[in-house]
Parts: sequence; structure tokens; C-alpha cells
Amino acid sequence: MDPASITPADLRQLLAFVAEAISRKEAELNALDAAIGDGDHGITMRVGFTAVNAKISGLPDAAGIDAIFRESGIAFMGATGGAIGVLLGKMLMAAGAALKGRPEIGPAEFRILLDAMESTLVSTGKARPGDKTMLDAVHAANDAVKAENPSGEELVPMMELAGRSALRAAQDTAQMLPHAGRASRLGERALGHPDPGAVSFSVFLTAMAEWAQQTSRHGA
Amino acid sequence: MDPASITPADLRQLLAFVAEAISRKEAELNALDAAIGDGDHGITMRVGFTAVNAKISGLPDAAGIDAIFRESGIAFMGATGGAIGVLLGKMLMAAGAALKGRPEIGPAEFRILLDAMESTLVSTGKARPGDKTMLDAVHAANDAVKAENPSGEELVPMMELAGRSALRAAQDTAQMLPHAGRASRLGERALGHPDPGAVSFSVFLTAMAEWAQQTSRHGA
Amino acid sequence: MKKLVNDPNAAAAEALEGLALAYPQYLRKIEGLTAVVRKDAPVRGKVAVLTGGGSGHEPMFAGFVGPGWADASVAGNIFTSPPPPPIYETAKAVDGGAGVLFLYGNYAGDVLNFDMAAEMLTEEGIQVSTVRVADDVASAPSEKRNERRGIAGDFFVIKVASARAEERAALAEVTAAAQKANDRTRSMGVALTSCVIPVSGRPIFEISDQEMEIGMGLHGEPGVVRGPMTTANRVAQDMIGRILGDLPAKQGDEVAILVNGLGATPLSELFIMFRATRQLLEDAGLLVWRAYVGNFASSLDMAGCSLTLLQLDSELKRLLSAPAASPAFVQEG
Amino acid sequence: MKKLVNDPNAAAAEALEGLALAYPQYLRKIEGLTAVVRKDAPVRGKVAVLTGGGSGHEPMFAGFVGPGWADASVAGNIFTSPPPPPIYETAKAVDGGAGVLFLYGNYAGDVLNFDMAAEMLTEEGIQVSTVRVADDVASAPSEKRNERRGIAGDFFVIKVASARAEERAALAEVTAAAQKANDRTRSMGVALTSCVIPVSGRPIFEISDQEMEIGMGLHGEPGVVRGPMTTANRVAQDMIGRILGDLPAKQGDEVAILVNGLGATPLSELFIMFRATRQLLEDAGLLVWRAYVGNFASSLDMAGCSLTLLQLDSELKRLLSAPAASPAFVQEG
Ligand SMILES: Nc1ncnc2c1ncn2[C@@H]1O[C@H](COP(=O)(O)OP(=O)(O)O)[C@@H](O)[C@H]1O
Ligand SMILES: Nc1ncnc2c1ncn2[C@@H]1O[C@H](COP(=O)(O)OP(=O)(O)O)[C@@H](O)[C@H]1O
Ligand SMILES: [Mg+2]
Ligand SMILES: [Mg+2]
Ligand SMILES: [Mg+2]
Ligand SMILES: [Mg+2]
Repeated sequence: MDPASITPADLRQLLAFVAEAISRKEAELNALDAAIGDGDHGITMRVGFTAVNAKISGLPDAAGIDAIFRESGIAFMGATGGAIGVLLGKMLMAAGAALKGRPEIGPAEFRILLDAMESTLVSTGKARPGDKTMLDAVHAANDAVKAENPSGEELVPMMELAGRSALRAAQDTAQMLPHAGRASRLGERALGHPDPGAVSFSVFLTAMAEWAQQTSRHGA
Repeated sequence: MDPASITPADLRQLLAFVAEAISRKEAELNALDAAIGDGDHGITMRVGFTAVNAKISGLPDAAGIDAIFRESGIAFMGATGGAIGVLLGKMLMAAGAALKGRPEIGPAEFRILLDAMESTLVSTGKARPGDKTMLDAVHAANDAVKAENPSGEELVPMMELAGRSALRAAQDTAQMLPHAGRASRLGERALGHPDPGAVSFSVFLTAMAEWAQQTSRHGA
Repeated sequence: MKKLVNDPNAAAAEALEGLALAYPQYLRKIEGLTAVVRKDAPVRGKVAVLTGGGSGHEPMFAGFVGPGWADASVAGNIFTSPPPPPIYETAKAVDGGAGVLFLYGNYAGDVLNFDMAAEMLTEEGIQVSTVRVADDVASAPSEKRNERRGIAGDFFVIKVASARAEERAALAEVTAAAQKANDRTRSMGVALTSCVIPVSGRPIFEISDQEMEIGMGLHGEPGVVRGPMTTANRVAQDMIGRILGDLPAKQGDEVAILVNGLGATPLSELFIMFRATRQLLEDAGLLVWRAYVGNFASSLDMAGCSLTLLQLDSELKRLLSAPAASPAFVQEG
Repeated sequence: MKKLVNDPNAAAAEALEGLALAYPQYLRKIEGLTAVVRKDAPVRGKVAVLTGGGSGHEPMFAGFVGPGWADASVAGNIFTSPPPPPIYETAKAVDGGAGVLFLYGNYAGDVLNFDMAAEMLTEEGIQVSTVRVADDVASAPSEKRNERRGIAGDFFVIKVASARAEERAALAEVTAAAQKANDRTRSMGVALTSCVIPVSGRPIFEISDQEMEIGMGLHGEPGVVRGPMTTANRVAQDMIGRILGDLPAKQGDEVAILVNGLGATPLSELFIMFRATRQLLEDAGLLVWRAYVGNFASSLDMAGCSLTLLQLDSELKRLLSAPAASPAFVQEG
């Protein structure tokens, strides 16, 4: 591949790679969710990404970046349920809508993608940064690629930065108290445990970056 | 006491002593019953003898041997339920009926008592020796005091002989297969486990003998 | 042991009290006895159906007392038949002049106590007849069917007999209906864990985390085969195989089926077991006329379930579908 | 983990299938969807009551579909809200032209998915209104009552709303009745053990053999106090104390009470808990108008129970006692 961009064909492979990464984390995500929620987050993520892959392989070859994201979102939302189903489903759909007409994902598109995801997550889930949700990871990644410019305008480093930032933010959620209005059920006991949705979003971004990095090295 | 006989007043004490002995064996009897039955035999025996004691303490001072046994049987049967409730209840009532008019329990009365108990058990429970039931202990005790005459006609040795014989017979039930007609539910798995009812009857007789022995020593 | 009880020795009595306090629309407790009777007992001119046995099988037996169901249930301690006096007193309280049918599981202790009570009643001129439920295929070979113990099959036999009594049939007819239901009922259980008796606080048998025991009785009586835990479909196949090997049902016959939870198995698993069972019955050419899924005859907090089949005819269908209302089962006309 | 399941990933779907196959007299499954609807759906001119949520709470929610009960229930995976598409499809299948009331437990996931489905339906001109059951006193202080999660209180809210719909009330009226029931319902749970999700095969939290947790949610959400296991009477006292501290009921008021088992707790213990609760309510001067004891909203194989009070008025009594029939609860008129 051209390390500077991701074509629709690349995106299919990338999402399959992400699905595998998520599957490998199933037990870990369940355990995180068990600590502060109901223990199903890993199952839900695995089911959702399995559906995404099934859906993608049925799409016509001509499907563009926008269609692939939109259909992924519809598939994810329709297969999973749970909070994450609607949230991540809508985020994927929003990414598709925001990338309408773009033939490939380059650095600019990656920024658009993260920004669309964050704003959809906020408008749907009504959480704020610091509430100990997936938003903390999304927000950190989006902020990082917006604000910093560590290696110019190259896609792979940008993706890596996003993944790293999301991961760090996810880990930091362990120190947060869940926002009372949303998750009073957790209380003080949530302290010390990271938010499973934040962790799984960082897995999503990290896997994307890893795929891009591996592919660009192979391609290079 | 006169070691050669048990008065109605003695009998009250003796039954209180038996009740305590049974209570101490509660867990053990439950465990034996758990191995081949439903695990309640110790509870039932304890409940039954507690009721016997309560009943006895309410009897008029003039109550004779016969009345004490009869009322014990009624109390036992009414308080417990289970197979053992009717069987031992009727056995105690039968002992009372058989000892009607006898002012004390001497060697002759002890023989009558065991014989009445065995025949009532057989007619009510319809088991046969070797069926792995309480009858095996009752039968062995009755047989022993009928057949043997180890120390002349003295009550305490006779009671000890009965207790020993019942205990040995109870232990021997471990080697028996339950009679199919009665306890097919047990099957081969009952092998190696003694019958709880046989064991509890041997506790009953052993405690009687122990009380008599202790009392006669103290009295001597 | 963690149980929501107070004095463990009083658990059976308190559970019965709670049942009676919760469901005054169907039944009431007899003061001073561990027994409940239909709210409107005695029903003049109607045969009274009296059931009962050891406690620990809730909602069996007391949960099946009410109009269209039994007239009375007498409870013993946990897993222990009630003694004769309360059976006798309760029978007298529900006798409406047409006699009393004793219906209970076929266990030595119950037989002795209920028989003794029947004797006492007969002496007083009250007509008593008895049917002992003997549905557990695991407990004796078919040549010795009358020696089998009773498990969840009580549900069908009590329902049928009670409905027949409600039709104002005579004691002999009610007895015959109960006997017919009993003759056509077969059950098989499977246990995944032991129950714990409140007083002893300990499991009544050992079973590993990988094992199950097919054919285990409602009081932990040993079953027919202990083996590794497997899927619901395979468990159902084994159990239904044993039942159909015993029940003289042929292709096209109608059956009622009861999937009964033993106490600690959630309804979701019972539905999965029903799904498997129904398929097996269909494969065997039998028609499921009606199904009942839930906790009907439990074994304290044992995990596992039992399957019960009743081979129907038109009389049994009429009686099973007759209206009935009790704490554990309400059915419209 | 020992469970009577097949593929653990299919447990929720197979349980629902089993339920639908067992009770065709009340409901049917919609082909291709994890949803059941009243046998006679859609009922023309009647407001449709649609409930649902994550699976693992059987018989909640699907067990409460039938005449006098909900028109439909949509099931998600274990502990996971169903996604919007099946909610949307099911609502369309039961809409009788008078609109649809969505009734479900107040959880973030359910809110997101049901709201999304409601949006899709509204776009098509189908009227939808929503009441989120929020009865769990342990989950938020009373100033934030609308943030509380829903546990067994669904039972009362669904019953009341369904009966009002059966009276052919308009959508706004049915919604108002549901809202009133919701406003007057309070619950408190206690967990003795963790449940095990079939797919993961592991407990979702640790709790020792000597401990219980008061206020724990139906999915193992942490409760308000963890302490040593104690007697049924004391557990009930703690729970009822918290409920009565929150419910604005006064001496002489009538209440309905639900003693709900979480899955692995036998009925006998629930009756003992009811006995304790009834005494406490009597001591507080409240009148128990009707009681319901059983497994209504479970948490897979969790041991424990919840207590739910509904403070009554004449409308609620009328609606609660209206005839109704579904797999999990039948009531005569
Ligand atoms: N309103 C919200 N905004 C942002 N993220 C949310 C919100 N609600 C839930 N989440 C995320 O969803 C995750 C839980 O997802 P999951 O366990 O799959 O769903 P459920 O909570 O329905 O079981 C949480 O860890 C959190 O990150
Ligand atoms: N028909 C019988 N004849 C003699 N003894 C019997 C008979 N039936 C039962 N038993 C005795 O009763 C004992 C069981 O008593 P128990 O556990 O108290 O009652 P249950 O069997 O009703 O639980 C057995 O161990 C056996 O000794
Ligand atoms: Mg979750
Ligand atoms: Mg026993
Ligand atoms: Mg017993
Ligand atoms: Mg969930």
C-alpha cells in the first residue's frame, strides 16, 4: 500500500484485522466490564465486529470508504445491542457520512473520521470527558491528532499517535469516578478499574495503526 | 438404683440420657443418611427424642413403665414423621403395651421389651433381616438376649450385650445390599455404608446400657 | 451455606406460613398444624384431595392447594414425611362427607405415616383411598413400577384427581382418575449440584464441577448414571430416551410435558431443555399437547431439572385443562 | 460452570425459542427475530405495550406477553439490550393503529436502542411513547429517581400498563398509568452469589461464602452495603427499611408486594422472606393488599432476591387485578 493512504480494499482488510484483535481481547474486556458493569462488553464487541466482517464481505467491490463505514455501523448496531451497539454503530455510520466522496483515507480523512466519531458519540451518549466512558479514549485520540503534528502529515504515525493517546486515556479512566448522572450504579468501587468501552476503543485504534504500520512496512 | 431393675423414675432419667446421646450423634447420623438416603435421619431422631422428653416431663408422677413408653411412642411419632417416626414410635408404644402392669424393668422385662419392638417393627415395616434396615440391629439385640445367657440374669450386662450386638449388626449392614423391593433407590452404591436407622437404634440401646451401667456403679 | 432462613429447624414451618400469608385468596393455614387447606374447605359433597409430604420441594405440595386443585396439603419437616396426627386432623378438616383421597409420592416414610393416618380415619368412619405417585423411571425397573418413587409427576396426578373431584365424581372415580394419570406418567431427573439441608448446612452428596447425575431423586437418592456434564440437547436425549423406553406410547399419541426445575436452575435453562425435549418428542412421532415449564417440585437449592411425560387420552385432557387456581398454578377455563 | 445450555452464544435465542414453543396458547415468536408477540397480535385499535431488554432475566420480559399482558417482548443477548432493528420490526408487527408504549428497565444501553427504534418508528408515523422502569432504590438517591435502574418493578408497571391498554385507553392514558405505577414502585435486592454468564463461564463478581450484598443490581452492579450473611428476618428488615425510607407511604396505605427470586434461590426461602416482610409492613401500619412470590425477574443463576412494593390507589388495584394470562403469570378475572 501507499503508506500515506488507505483504499477501500485496504479498509476491508483493516477491519478484518481489527475484528481479530477485538476477538483476542474478548475475555479481558469481559473481565473489565465485570469489574464495573455487567461483564458482557467483550462478547458484545466480538459479536459486533463479526457482523461487520460478514457484512463487508457481502458488499460490492465498488463500495467506497463511506459505504464501508456506513454499512459497518449498520451491521454493528443491528447485531449487538447494548450501549456500545448504538454508540459505536452510529460512530461508524458518522465516519462514513463524513468521508462521503473521499476515495481513500489519508491524514486529513483520518482527522475527519475521529472528529465525526467524537461528535456523534457526544450527541448520542451525552457523556462528557471525565465521565469514565469510551468518550475519554475517543476524545484523547481526536485531540492528539488535531493538536499535535509530531511527524508531519504522515498517516501511519498519526494513527499510532491516536492509538497511543486512546490507550493512555483509557488507562487513565481507572482513576475516574463515573459521572453520577450516568453511572451512579458504579460508585466508588469503580475506582481503580478502567472503563471497558474506553479500553475497547483504544484496541480498535491501536489495531488500525498496527495494521497500517505492518502493511506499510511490508509494502515498503 | 437397684442394678437389677429400672423403676419408672429411672426410666425418665434414662430416656433423657438417651435423648442427649442421640443429639450428640445428630451430625453423624445425618451424614450416614446422606450417604444412602436423604440426609435427615439425625435431625429426625433429635427432634423425636426432644419431643419424648418434653412429653415425659409433663406426665404425672404416678405414670408407670407402660405409660411412659406408650406416651414416648406417641410423642415420637407425632413430632417427627419420616419412616422412623412411625416405626420407632410404634415400637415404643408396643413396648409400653407389652410391659403393661410391670412395675419395673428387670431382665425379663428387657427381653419382653426387645421382643415387642422387633415384632412391631416387622409387622409395620415389613422388612426382613438382611434388608439393611434398623431391623438388623433390633433383631441382633433381641436374638442375643434371648439366646445367650452370659452373666446369669443380670440386667446391666444384658443391656450391654444388647447394645454391643446392635452396634455390631449395625456396622455389618454396611456390607449389605438394600433389599430391592424396599430401597432400590440405593443400589450398589449403598455398599460400604451402614444403615442409619440401624446405627441410631444401636445408639439408643448403647445409651440405655451406659446409663444403667453408670447408675448401678454410682449406686453400688 | 448461605440461605435466606431464620432458625434452620423452623425453615419448613416458616415457608409454609409465608405461603399461606401470601395467598389467602386460595388457601389458609390450619392453626397449630403444618397444613394448608382450600380457603372454602370443607366443600360439602365433594371428594377431598389431600396431598403432602416432606418439605423442601416448594411449591410442591402446598402450592397446589386451591379451587380445581387439592383441598389440603400437609407438610413434614425438610425431606421428612409429616407424622400421622396432622394428616389425620387435616383430613377431618377437609372431608366434605364424600371421602378423602390421599395423594403423595411413593416413599417408605410417607407410606407409613399416611397409612397410619388412613387407619385412624377409617376407624372413625371417614372413607379414605390412596394413590401413591410413582413416576420416576430411574428408581426401579418397569416390572416393579409400583415401587418407584414419585417426583414431579405429582403435578399431573394431583391436577387430574382434583379436577375429577371438582366434577363431583365419587371417591372411587376420583381414585381411578388419579391412578390412570399415575399409570401414564413417567419422569427422569438430572442433578448438577447437591442441595443443602438448612439444619445440617452441608451438601448431601459430592459431585464435581464437571459432572452431572442422571436419574438422581428429589432427595439426592443415587441415580442411574453419573457422567461428564454435556450439552442440554444431549442431556435431554438421554433422559427422554429412558422415558420413552418405558412409556408405552406410540406414534401419533398426545402427551403433556412438564420441564421442572430443581430449585437453583434458572428458567432460561429450563426453556432450553424444553426446546430440546420437544424436538426429540417430535422426532419420536409424539404430539406435545401442552407444556409446563418452571419450578414445580424442587429439591431445596439443587441445580438440575426433571422431565415428565403424561400420555394423554380424552379424559385426561379434559381434566388437565379444567380451570384451576392455586399459588403455583392458575389456569383459566 | 455447569449449565443446561448448548452453544453458550445461542443460549438467549434458544431460551426464547423454548418459551415460544412451550406456550403457543399465549404468544408466538416472530420468525427471524428474537421477539415474541401475543398470539392474536396486532390487536386492532388497542395501544400495544412493547417490552424487552437483555436476556438472562427469565421469565422477564418474554414471559409477560399475552392477553392482559404486554403485546410484545424483544430480547437482546444475555444482559445486553436488543438492537434497534428488531425493536422497530416488532413494534410494527404489534401496532394496532393506536400507538405503541415502550416499557423497559432504565439502563443506558436499553435507552439508546429503544430510543433509536422509536425515532425510526416516529419517522414512519407510528406513535411511540416510553416509560423507563426505575424502581431500584439502591441505584440512586431519591433526588435522582429518574436515574435509577429498573429491576423486578417491571412486573407491576407492565401489568398496570397492559391492563389499561386492554381497557382501550389512548396512548397518553396508558402511558400515564404506566408512569403512575413506576412512580409508586420501589425495590431493593440482595445477592448471595454471583451469576455466571454462559459465554464467559465465570462469575461476574467475587463474594465469599459468608457474605451478602444488599442493593446489588440484576447484572451484578455493585450494591449499597456488603456484609456478613444474616437471618432472613434481618435481611428483610434492612431492605424494607430502605424502601420505606424512600416510598412516601403512610399508615393505612395499601401496598402490593413482590418477593422475587434471582434464579438460584428456592421458593421456600422466598416464602420465608415474604413472611418476614409482611410482618415488617404490618408493623409499619401498611396493608398488604396482594402478594406475589416467585421468580419474576432473575439474574441467570444468581442466588438472592428482591423485594418490591407498589403503593396502591383504586386505579392501580383495578388494573393489577384485571384478568391476564401469560407464560409467567395467569390471573382470573
Ligand atoms: N452514554 C455513554 N456515552 C459514552 N459511552 C458510553 C455511554 N454509555 C455506555 N458507554 C460505554 O459503553 C460501555 C459499555 O458497553 P457494553 O458493556 O457493551 O454495554 P452495556 O453497558 O449495555 O452492557 C461503557 O464501558 C462505556 O464506555
Ligand atoms: N420398612 C422399614 N423397616 C425397617 N426399617 C426401616 C424401614 N423403612 C425405613 N427404615 C429405617 O428408617 C431409616 C431412615 O429413617 P429416616 O431417615 O429418619 O426417615 P426417611 O427415610 O423418611 O428420611 C432407615 O435407615 C431404616 O433403618
Ligand atoms: Mg456491559
Ligand atoms: Mg432419611
Ligand atoms: Mg426423609
Ligand atoms: Mg449489558
